[in-house]
Amino acid sequence: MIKVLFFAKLRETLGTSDLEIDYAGTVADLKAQLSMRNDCWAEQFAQENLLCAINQQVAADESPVSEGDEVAFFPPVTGG
Amino acid sequence: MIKVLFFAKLRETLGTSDLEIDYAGTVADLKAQLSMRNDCWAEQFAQENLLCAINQQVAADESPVSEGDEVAFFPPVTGG
Amino acid sequence: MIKVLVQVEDFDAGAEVAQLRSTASGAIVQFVGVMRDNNQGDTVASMHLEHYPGMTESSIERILVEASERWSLLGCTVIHRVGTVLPGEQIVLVAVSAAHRHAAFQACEFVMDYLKTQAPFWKKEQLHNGESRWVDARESDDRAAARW
Amino acid sequence: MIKVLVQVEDFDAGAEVAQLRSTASGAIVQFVGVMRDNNQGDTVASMHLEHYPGMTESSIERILVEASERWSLLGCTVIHRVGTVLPGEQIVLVAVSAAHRHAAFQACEFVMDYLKTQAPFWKKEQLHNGESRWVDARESDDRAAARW
Repeated sequence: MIKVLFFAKLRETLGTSDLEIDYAGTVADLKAQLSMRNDCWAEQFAQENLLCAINQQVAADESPVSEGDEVAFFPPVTGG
Repeated sequence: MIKVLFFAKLRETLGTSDLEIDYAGTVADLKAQLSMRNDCWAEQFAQENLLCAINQQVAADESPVSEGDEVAFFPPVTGG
Repeated sequence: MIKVLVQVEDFDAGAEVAQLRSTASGAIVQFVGVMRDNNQGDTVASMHLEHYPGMTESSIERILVEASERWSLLGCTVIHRVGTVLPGEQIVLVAVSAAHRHAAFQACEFVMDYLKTQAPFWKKEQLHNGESRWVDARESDDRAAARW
Repeated sequence: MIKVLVQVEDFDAGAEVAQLRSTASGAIVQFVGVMRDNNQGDTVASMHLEHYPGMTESSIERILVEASERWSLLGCTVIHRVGTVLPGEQIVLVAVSAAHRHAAFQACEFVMDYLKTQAPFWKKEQLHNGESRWVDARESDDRAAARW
């Protein structure tokens, strides 16, 4: 199982803050899998500026996701 | 009469914080006149980095000094 | 000496500067970000700040370690609020102490630029007219961070 | 909104930032200069700051007017102490508020660089060994001011 978290506008649009799924593979393939849920998810995960972190470290599309990982997706940050 | 003020190390070395004299002319000539007092004054007013203000505005060697002016001499500043 | 706080409560900017003061410090530069009552021409009633607990703190710590490696710093404090913030209230504080002032100025601005572009915080504005909207990331912030 | 104080008393840096805060300000950058206990390898017991009453205040005001012309500022406060200052105590405060942070950082550093080279203040150090000496102007400060 991996934990997937969603933040900010992405969380609101998906109506989901987190989920647990069985997954192993790259971030890109995880996004492809999540996109298959419905059109809304597909649209969200097609966004070019969507950011990803694995275990709270910034990750890229080709980064590998392994059992037990915490994967987070979120829009560009706007703090400060 | 003009008022002449001395600050910081210059004031300490001359042993004088201010004096009143009859004077009209340039700053350079005022320095020459003050230098004639004794060797100590001559040495102090020969310093290239000595600064001058007339009526609290920065002045140069060629600036004119007139009746009633407040002329100040001081070393480079070290505040902040 | 690095200090990072992410908190709902307001903070005392003066107390943070006092804490960084020491006989060796010489220079303390502090930035305080204050919530403006206007954005993109609209009156903003309040703002909600969301963050990623854990990652937010560790990413700020990483920024501070990087700043400490680039400049000779004696201390660095970051406090960032989350939750609801009202116009005129403080949002963020970055305070840096160093022996010399230029290092303190540079490091403080560097940390702010990176906070704006790297730390996982998101702002949602509640407008005066009842609408609410997520604040978009600004290109000017990316350019500012890219300078370093 | 320009405020200049030359005073013997210490000051409350936090209160000055609070005073500059407004719903329009967005960014407040504050510099606090703290007396170091060491200079040129010697332990300093205390420092005496002399100034030129009248000219000091007007020259600082001129610096702040110039900063306001170069950057879009909402407020600027300078407090500089004179008389005796002890290691670890605050010497000078420069606080600038602006709508945007880069202007506030730039203006604050500009004012500090000019304070160091233009405002008539002179420091005399009392060393731990009983000697005292006037602090020499530093070339690095002239170079810093020349950047602007």
